[in-house]
Amino acid sequence: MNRFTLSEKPLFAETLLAEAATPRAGAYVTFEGWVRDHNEGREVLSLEYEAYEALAVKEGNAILCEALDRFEVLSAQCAHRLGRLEVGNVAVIVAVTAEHRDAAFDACRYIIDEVKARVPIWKKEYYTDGESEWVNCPRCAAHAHRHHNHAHDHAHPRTAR
Amino acid sequence: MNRFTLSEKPLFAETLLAEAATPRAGAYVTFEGWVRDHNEGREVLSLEYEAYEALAVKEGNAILCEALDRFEVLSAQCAHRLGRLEVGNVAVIVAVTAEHRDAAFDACRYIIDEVKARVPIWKKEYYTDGESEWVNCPRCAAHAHRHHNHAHDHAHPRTAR
Amino acid sequence: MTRNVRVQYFGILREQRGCGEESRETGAASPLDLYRELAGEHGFSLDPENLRVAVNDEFRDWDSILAEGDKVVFIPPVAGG
Amino acid sequence: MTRNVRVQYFGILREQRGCGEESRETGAASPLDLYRELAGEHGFSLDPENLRVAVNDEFRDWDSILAEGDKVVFIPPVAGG
Repeated sequence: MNRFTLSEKPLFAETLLAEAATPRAGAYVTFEGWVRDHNEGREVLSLEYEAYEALAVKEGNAILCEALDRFEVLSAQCAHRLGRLEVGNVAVIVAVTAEHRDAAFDACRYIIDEVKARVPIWKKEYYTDGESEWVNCPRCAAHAHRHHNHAHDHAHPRTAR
Repeated sequence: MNRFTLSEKPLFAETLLAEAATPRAGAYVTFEGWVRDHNEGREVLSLEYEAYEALAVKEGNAILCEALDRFEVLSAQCAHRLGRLEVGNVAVIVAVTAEHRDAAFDACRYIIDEVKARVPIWKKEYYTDGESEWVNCPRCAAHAHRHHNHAHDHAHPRTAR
Repeated sequence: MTRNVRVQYFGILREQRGCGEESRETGAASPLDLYRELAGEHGFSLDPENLRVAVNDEFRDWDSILAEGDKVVFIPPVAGG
Repeated sequence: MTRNVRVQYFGILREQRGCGEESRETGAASPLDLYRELAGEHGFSLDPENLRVAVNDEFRDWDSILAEGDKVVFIPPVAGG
């Protein structure tokens, strides 16, 4: 089972849990991205997500399919928030079930890495000093580019683990 | 913040979420262990957890402290269920917050691996054929032993990733 | 030869363009030619090598051929999650 | 020299012993001696090398010295999570 969704309304992990539950699953791993009160040394007040919705849903579902394909998982879902968010709000949730925890952790990690790198969603941060800025991560941009040029190379450069 | 708890009552991730939330956190990773309908090729009907409570809480909290010490995380919690559980019930929840997802994933994984290997909790499985058995994982037993003999070697042999 | 294309803008490109969408008669044969034409006109700050491009809601090569009625979207570095 | 100790049993050891706790006057000096004494008496199936031992709610070496009033727990392979 896979499903990538975009939502203007607050996200709750319970929503994904209902779809994920199956008697075969022994492991359920979730990742939530929360709006932090700081980024790159600046104090964040709020932020705004904007998506190219048609392609974001398509690419998001492609990532979930890849995860189902590569890892021994039973379900993989991702929900991403759009619009204005405050500090502490949930920006994204990834939820994965598997028989065993190895696959659940690996797939959850894969999905959030790929979503951040490839799904056409943009973030504008609003700072406490009144300024605002479109945020982009050069590493992700480089990754997306590589992915684009070499469609069969999905490896993602992880930061130090 | 760290807290290891044992509970005779059903576990809900929302309970841990309330303690975990902080404006500094950008990543929230949870692991849930669910009762599967099968194990080692046998059909599971239900199971029973029993703990040496005083030492389980002590060892569980020690593991959470180790996680806070080794990884750049803001909070680490674990709740473990005791008593009779049915298929689909939540047996254990680990919840970790961090500024960044690398540390949150690594710490969550560390905690569940160590809890399974070291915390004095026992599981009896009841099968659909009417039999029952105390389950133990030889790999975990070997790990616990090694941990005991070499207090400074916490490395855990992970299964193929 | 010219063709009509529809261009959608998101994020920083939408702000630099001052609108989210435009229709355009263009002589550009490829998305790359089209982006250069638009960047010259509107002063877009991003280099094509920092962008990706989608045509009709599919990622597309920069040097593919544009057709009449295509919807073209230039994709700045993404920042979801 | 003998001492009084309290022994608690969990899991498979509790089932094999048929009770969760007992008090005992023993000549065993260490947890290992005590376990051998009990295993001989009750037919415990587990070898000490597959167990750990705790004294007064702390993990303890098998060859440490038992004291009067100690609470001893033999810990079968754990299976939480």
